[in-house]
Amino acid sequence: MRILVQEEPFDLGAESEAFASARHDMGAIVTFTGVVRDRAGGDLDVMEIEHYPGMTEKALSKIAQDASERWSLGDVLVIHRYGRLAPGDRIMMVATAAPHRRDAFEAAEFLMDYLKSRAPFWKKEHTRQDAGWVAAKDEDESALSRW
Amino acid sequence: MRILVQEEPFDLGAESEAFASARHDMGAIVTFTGVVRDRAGGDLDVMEIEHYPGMTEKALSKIAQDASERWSLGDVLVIHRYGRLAPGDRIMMVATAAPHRRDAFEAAEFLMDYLKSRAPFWKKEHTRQDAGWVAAKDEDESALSRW
Amino acid sequence: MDILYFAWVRERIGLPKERVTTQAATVSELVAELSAREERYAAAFSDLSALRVAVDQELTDFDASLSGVREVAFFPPMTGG
Amino acid sequence: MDILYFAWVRERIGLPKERVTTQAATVSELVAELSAREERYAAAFSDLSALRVAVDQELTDFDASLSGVREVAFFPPMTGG
Repeated sequence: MRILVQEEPFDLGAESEAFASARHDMGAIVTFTGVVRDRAGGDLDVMEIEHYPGMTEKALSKIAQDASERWSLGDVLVIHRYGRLAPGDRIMMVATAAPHRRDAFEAAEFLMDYLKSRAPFWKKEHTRQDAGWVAAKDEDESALSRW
Repeated sequence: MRILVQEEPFDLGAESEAFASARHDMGAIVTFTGVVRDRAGGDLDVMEIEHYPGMTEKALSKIAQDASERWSLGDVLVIHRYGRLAPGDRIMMVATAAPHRRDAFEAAEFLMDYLKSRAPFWKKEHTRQDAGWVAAKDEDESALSRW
Repeated sequence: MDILYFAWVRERIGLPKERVTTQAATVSELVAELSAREERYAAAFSDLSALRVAVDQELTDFDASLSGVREVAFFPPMTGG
Repeated sequence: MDILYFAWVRERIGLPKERVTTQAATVSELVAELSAREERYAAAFSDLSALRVAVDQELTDFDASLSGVREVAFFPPMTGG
């Protein structure tokens, strides 16, 4: 299990390759990568991500631990950035390795659902005109009821 | 949409990176990679994958097309190898890009479920002692009823 | 018409592909015709529930018509992924 | 006890962190105490349903006890991922 909270970009290709190479007894590897999308108007300058140092690492470790207890997993990776990102930048990734595909998929979805609503990150969108905090979506909270 | 059926290995890191770089308006990218697992006894020498040239490409394109019609996707990638693979080798990968994570996850699971039971590939396990065709699993057939 | 065999069907019949001239109107009739030929065909086709069929590279069932068809393939359930 | 504020709560109150000495037994009592101080606190805490609280870096609710607690944080619902 590896949890990284960092300001600098991560190398999706290298991380995916390293994660998949680490174990040879896992038949299924799933990755999810979150990318900063531009707004509908195409006017997003910067996506600022604030976090709660200390709690962030604990919360992510707890979520990864919960996933490992619930599904048969060989490994879990979570990388989440903070700071100022631009449209097209990669915000975060999770990866799961499991003997079987259903476990790898479900665990990755679980990680994402919890990471969205239970890890202390907050997004602020800066456009040329103004800046505003992204509101949490009801659907993100209700997604947790699946689990 | 990109469908590759090939004997040679593919570069998971480079494919993941290229796929994620292709579009900047997709917030969510999911990849699934299938790896040859050793058998319980650790005696697998070779996993041989036979396919039906011509039909394979058509079947995979149809599955990817069906996924694109059903979910809001920006892009789909399917790579599947054939020939003789060793434990630890990567057999195949799929990748999906979507504005939202649920679409990317569901489409990737759909692709995998259909690819398992509807694309003309057959696996044969070779051990030092003998060789045998892998039997289709009932659970793989019943997984299709989700969709 | 080309007939293709894959996986254990190919091994049991002993060849990957053959060209046949047939009056069979459906896949089932073709299977009956082939099974009558030789024991190895009869053995391969003995349990149709264990077989799948594609006509012109599309999955179909044993009732499918062979009218205008160029290629028929027989194989076990697929195990990709 | 350290009190931390994040996102718009931090902006509204005007600082990321402060040390307070309090007799408050629960988070709710602490909120009442802070709100009574100054308008900016009252504004930030006016709708508790829009806020989340962590005590010693664990998510909890406003009934949570502050006994032995070193750090309390207030913030809006999280928007990670």
